[in-house]
Amino acid sequence: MIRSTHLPLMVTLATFVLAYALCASQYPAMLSTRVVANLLTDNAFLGIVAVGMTFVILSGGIDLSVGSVIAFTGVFLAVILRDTSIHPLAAFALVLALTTGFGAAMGATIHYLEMPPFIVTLAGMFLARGAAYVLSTESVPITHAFYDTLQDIFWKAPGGGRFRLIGGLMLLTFIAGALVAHRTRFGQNVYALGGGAQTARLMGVPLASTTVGIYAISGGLAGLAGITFSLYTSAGYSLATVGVELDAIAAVVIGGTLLSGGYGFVAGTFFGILIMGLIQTYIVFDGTLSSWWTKIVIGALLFAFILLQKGLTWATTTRRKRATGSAQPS
Amino acid sequence: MSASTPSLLKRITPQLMILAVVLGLNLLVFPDFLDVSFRNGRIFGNLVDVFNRGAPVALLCIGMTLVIATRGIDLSVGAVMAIAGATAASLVTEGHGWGTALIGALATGALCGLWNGLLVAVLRIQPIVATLVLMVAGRGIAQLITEGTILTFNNEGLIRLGAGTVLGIPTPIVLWLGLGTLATLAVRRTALGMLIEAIGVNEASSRLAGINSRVLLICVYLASGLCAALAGVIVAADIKGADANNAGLWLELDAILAVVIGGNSLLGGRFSIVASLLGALIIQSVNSVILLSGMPPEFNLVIKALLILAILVIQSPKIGHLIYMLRASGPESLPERQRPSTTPREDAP
Amino acid sequence: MRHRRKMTDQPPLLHASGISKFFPGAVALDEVELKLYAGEVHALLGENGAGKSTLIKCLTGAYRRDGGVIRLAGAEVDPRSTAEAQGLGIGTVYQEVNLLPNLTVAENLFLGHEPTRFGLVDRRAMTREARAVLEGYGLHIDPGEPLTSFSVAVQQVVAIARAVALSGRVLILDEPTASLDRDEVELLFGVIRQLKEGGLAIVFITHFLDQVFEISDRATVLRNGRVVGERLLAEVSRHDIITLMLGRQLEARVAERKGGAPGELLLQVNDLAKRGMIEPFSLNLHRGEVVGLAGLLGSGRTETANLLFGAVQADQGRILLKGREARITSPREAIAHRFALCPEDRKSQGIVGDLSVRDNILLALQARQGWMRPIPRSKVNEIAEHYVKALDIRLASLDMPIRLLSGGNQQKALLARWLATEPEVFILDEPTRGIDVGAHAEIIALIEKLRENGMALLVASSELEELVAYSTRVVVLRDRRQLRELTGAEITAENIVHAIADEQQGAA
Amino acid sequence: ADLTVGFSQIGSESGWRAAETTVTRQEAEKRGIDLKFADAQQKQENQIKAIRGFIAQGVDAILLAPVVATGWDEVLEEAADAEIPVVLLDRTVDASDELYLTAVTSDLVHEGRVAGQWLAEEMAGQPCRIVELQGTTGSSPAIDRKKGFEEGIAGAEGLEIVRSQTGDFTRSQGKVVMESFLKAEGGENICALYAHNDDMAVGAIQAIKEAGLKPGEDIRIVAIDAVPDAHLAIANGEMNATIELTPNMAGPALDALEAYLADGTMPAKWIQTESKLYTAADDNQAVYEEKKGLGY
Ligand SMILES: Nc1ncnc2c1ncn2[C@@H]1O[C@H](COP(=O)(O)OP(=O)(O)OP(=O)(O)O)[C@@H](O)[C@H]1O
Ligand SMILES: Nc1ncnc2c1ncn2[C@@H]1O[C@H](COP(=O)(O)OP(=O)(O)OP(=O)(O)O)[C@@H](O)[C@H]1O
Ligand SMILES: [Mg+2]
Ligand SMILES: [Mg+2]
Repeated sequence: MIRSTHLPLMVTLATFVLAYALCASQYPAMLSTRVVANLLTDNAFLGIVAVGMTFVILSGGIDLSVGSVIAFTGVFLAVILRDTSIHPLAAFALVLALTTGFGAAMGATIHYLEMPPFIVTLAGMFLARGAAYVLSTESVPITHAFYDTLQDIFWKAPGGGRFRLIGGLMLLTFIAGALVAHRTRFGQNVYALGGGAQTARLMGVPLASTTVGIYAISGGLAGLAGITFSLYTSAGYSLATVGVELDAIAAVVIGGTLLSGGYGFVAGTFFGILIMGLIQTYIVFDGTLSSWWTKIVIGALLFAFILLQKGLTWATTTRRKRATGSAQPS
Repeated sequence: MSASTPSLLKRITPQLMILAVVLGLNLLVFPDFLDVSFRNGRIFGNLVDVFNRGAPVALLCIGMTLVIATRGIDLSVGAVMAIAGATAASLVTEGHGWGTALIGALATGALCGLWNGLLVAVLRIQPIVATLVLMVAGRGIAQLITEGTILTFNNEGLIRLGAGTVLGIPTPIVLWLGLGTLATLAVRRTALGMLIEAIGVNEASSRLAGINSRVLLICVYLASGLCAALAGVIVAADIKGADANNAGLWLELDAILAVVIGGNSLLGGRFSIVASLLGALIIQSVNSVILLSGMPPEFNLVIKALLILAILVIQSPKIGHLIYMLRASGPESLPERQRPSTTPREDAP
Repeated sequence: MRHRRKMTDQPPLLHASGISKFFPGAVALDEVELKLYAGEVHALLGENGAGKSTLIKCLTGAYRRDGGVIRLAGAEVDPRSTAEAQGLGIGTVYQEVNLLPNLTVAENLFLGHEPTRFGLVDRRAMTREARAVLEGYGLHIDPGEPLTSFSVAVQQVVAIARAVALSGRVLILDEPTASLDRDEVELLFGVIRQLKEGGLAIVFITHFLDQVFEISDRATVLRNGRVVGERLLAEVSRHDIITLMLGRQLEARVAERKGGAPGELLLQVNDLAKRGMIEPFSLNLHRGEVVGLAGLLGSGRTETANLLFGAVQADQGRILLKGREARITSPREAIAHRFALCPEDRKSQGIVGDLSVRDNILLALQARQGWMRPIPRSKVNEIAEHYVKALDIRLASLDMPIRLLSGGNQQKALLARWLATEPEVFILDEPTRGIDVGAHAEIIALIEKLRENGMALLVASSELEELVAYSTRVVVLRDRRQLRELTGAEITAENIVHAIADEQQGAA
Repeated sequence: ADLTVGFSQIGSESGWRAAETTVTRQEAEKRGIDLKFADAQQKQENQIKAIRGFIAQGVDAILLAPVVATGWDEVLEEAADAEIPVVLLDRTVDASDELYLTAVTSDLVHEGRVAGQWLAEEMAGQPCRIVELQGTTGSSPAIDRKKGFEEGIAGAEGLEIVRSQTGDFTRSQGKVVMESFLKAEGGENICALYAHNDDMAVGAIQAIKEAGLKPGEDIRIVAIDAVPDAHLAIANGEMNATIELTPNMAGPALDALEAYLADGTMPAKWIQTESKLYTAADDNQAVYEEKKGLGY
């Protein structure tokens, strides 16, 4: 059943399909499996972190620390795998616990000290990147055999596209994220928080555990994205993924989630990620844009998407309002 | 509406205290910190540097305070700085005078602000997204103007704006103090401040009460654009060149931080420009501690993060409340029953 | 009767004693005692700001109380959050609708106790059950739609249904009927009676004394945060209760006939309309006239008011002001033409919560003067203090944020805001919603006085008695259409009801 | 048909980088090569995306100016798989050298060493308190140029780095940090400044002037890159030395590529560009005029 509430999702999906068709009509090579596989592989870490960001934004918050947490995770893994003989899986568990705890701590600060998320996570952003610097300023390669094993897992599609493990991991994260958001009590509480914290409190939503949980998820997924990124680059680098939080926010917003909280879908974020990836692929295929025009075009496309979404939503909601104008008790 | 002096003083006490503590830290790592001498026709010293180097963020946070008071945010100010600097530089290298360059830069800043304002007030796009567009594209526009190079210039008039002095005081200090005073007077001696606060708290109510919220919102973003443009000119003049790639990079975050350290709520409403300016000084003092301490640069961010975290935690309403409670239960405490037991936020229906 | 006395012999189901609550500069509750018995409806009465809502919030963990003990079925309990209170079987409808606009009706209804299957929320079952529950309240709506697609009344019913579902032992209703129509009130009372039979203890807060006497067994009366009495309602009169609440007699006002001839013609509205919202609407308004807008919920009264004030833009029709065409496309322009509108939804459209009471009162006047000409401080204080006194607004200080005032006092402050602009055409949308009996009488008197001074008023209200009391003419609306006009002696509650009902029959 | 070459550039974070882009475009044009340009905005992930995009497009060769040394194995393997030769510009990578055709780079450590040795010679045994303006923390030029400089002055008695802080490779940070150095140490106690790039040095020169000292005389200044403004400063006597990092990496790279594609000539694995030292002895004014048009 398609409901009016699913509208933004439909809009995003339609936008993506339309944009892809346009790109493909100009560069037929964009239809190759390589491009499809690249969209998944290259955006895997961004997708994973955007799932966490979706939760945060649905609750009306924001998490600026994720880019730094990804960098920290990479450096941490690289350093620990270089300096100790610990198995990567154990290191993964350790770093996930660390980043989840970091997120939870930020959530607790936000809730108990009543500080705005923007600022708390901004401090978190400085802190995580600072910690990465302290661990190592140089980029540290990861040479563990287990990494090679993981990296060699891929399915080579006809046409040369390689569907890699991390792309699959992203898809799994999205599925899990969607389940948690739409089919659990915690997910309902997240939406409730986004609808209005005070009202949610009066309705009996446990604000503390929900807030802490949301930021813990975001932190944990940033950790997972960090692991993904380290698999992607086989290295840890403290200057990596600067500004990724803004990319993630943009993807979430393009995916139809309202920054003010309460409205949106995890699946929408998936298409938001794909749209952003598509923009970049298109620019590479074009190959004539100078550095500055690249920035301007990205900004302009971002604006175009927002405008398109705004227009479609506006057009359909005014119609809907008229249609259901008189829902009266009988 | 127009805050009287004692209430203003009460409002900015926490910021003053924190500033004093951070300056104290500076003194700790560098005992001659407070020395001010007169050299080369200008006052000279670390304290002067704090005021001078704090100028860009201070200028930005004047506009940012107003934007945040309307429950908005302006992420584009860093990019606008770059655009304005590039405009000024390209105008003087084309042979125009510094006055034209300044006006040109301010006009571009105003244009950027107008663009943001239209997106927010007319198209009703959420501020953070609306200004993200210009944040992403703006630096590209600036580079388009300079063609990716650092556009250097020798126009004495323009350089004086960034590196010159007025009566021995570096021009940037004069500019931000002047503009800060002007802005404070403009919002507090007129009804502007209250009207801005009103649309920040409840725009629907304000519109029904007859406030032209659309125009006011546009004006606020316009002001932010102008402040950013001025900051951009100063930064360019300071290094005698427009560095489109780096001018104002990530400075929007510092400006927002300054506003929050100034005790203003990101949810809009009551605001104080003076407190924000103190916030900018606090941030610059933190930077100064880092520079003077001589620690290796890889610790810069950790130190900054921890100091800022400490400042914010101290300022958090919850902690303030706790301190109030502790003091209340001290020897000369109020009678048991008069203790407030909820912070205002909890009491919102 | 004997039945009830016997009940009192049992220990109370919920016994709160010595409940105190202090706010900076105010004692909201002072050692309040409340006894609730199983199977009774207990009315909590008091003037605006007496502390009723605060007491409820303290009992249900929304506020931390500063003192006092709560016993539930003999055992001491201390709910620290509303979730805990719900866990104890206390379901609450707080004042103003407290539901989440971004969720669907079903989600609102089941938030926190969603039906699950294999650990996952079972959305299908949720929608199904929600539909069944709401049908029990006479609501035949699609629970999968967002809450905001429905009117305030529907939302209020959803809130009640939610509280009922959560209340195993105690149900608390804080002004649930403020935005309900008579029919829905009847439905609600039916539900309350059923629950009472089932042994629930029910707290009912309202300013409608008729409803109090209709449904409640007992009443506790608060004044200035203290309990001034507990009465069996069967044993007291309406008059006694009012005297107890106000601490003084309410002079019975002589219902003087508002005969005074209307003054010059001020406003002519010709076929003003907006598609999908309101059908063409015409009206002549003279000085010294009060035109009442009557109708059922959703009949379009609020829309008419908003249209006139320019808060929504008309797509057809003209407005003539003193014979000259006036273009009104925004509240600003309306205010410039000396219009004023006191909106229905004071929380989201009226108050500016974080600003001080003083700023709130002066807001419209200042906005009209323009930002360049600030009103001098002394004048500001003079105006604010004048209205605080004239309207008897209860506050700790003019500097306190207006959101901290009780609901009724917020309403008065809003009236003050518009009176300060000295309007010629004053549109009031539900001016007495949530206002206590004393203030109610005062506001009616105020409307009367404004009319006598030559103001033209347009008042939309769901309270027929009130409309009858002050209107010189009544326009009846239905289905967003102007039906007919009643004048002079025609204006009685029965006639209005008939006007609506007749047409309904005609239409059916 | 014509050759299509993809060029994954780091970004446009500095004047030098812009010049490299300009020169690369010029060199490609000269040879009639269709250059596909992708700006990665300082992000490695964008560079990887760009390379994958080039592969999907089926370009004939790829030029890569890697933002960081690590993390290229996987994508380079994919390129090798698709039989697209990759040439690295201005930095090598930590990957098997079978994965790329050749690397055209300068030696960052060597540059630092030249700077250090120059200063050691200049001081001729006198003690010297040096302040250092580092590049962006964590970037490989910052790390290597620091290392090289320390090696360069290691033998010299009395040469000592007393303060070292990052100036983020930018003029304005260079100026700000230099100001704090001047105050923290006292201008008269600083004998030399070593900056990891010329932009920071140019900013620092202004700070020194504002403090009432003479850059180039009171404080010796050596930096790296040899951007036009540095030549100008040397010509004006405000700076003492700079080491050239040529923006023309693409010329040798494209030569090697063309040779390889024509008849399979394997170039050397490392084509090192010259790190030429410029001092007041050179005709800096002339070099300045020459370089001005390159888009620095
Ligand atoms: N957070 C607060 N700070 C200060 N005073 C408060 C606060 N909350 C409520 N009050 C005051 O407490 C008193 C009781 O308010 P309450 O809302 O309980 O009244 P009420 O009886 O429900 O009135 P109404 O009938 O208008 O709803 C009021 O005078 C109000 O101004
Ligand atoms: N923007 C809108 N567009 C279309 N219909 C609307 C809009 N706003 C409200 N409505 C519908 O118009 C109807 C009339 O609204 P409303 O209930 O406010 O009328 P009313 O007569 O003022 O009733 P009351 O004041 O008693 O609630 C409602 O059914 C509502 O759903
Ligand atoms: Mg109440
Ligand atoms: Mg209404």
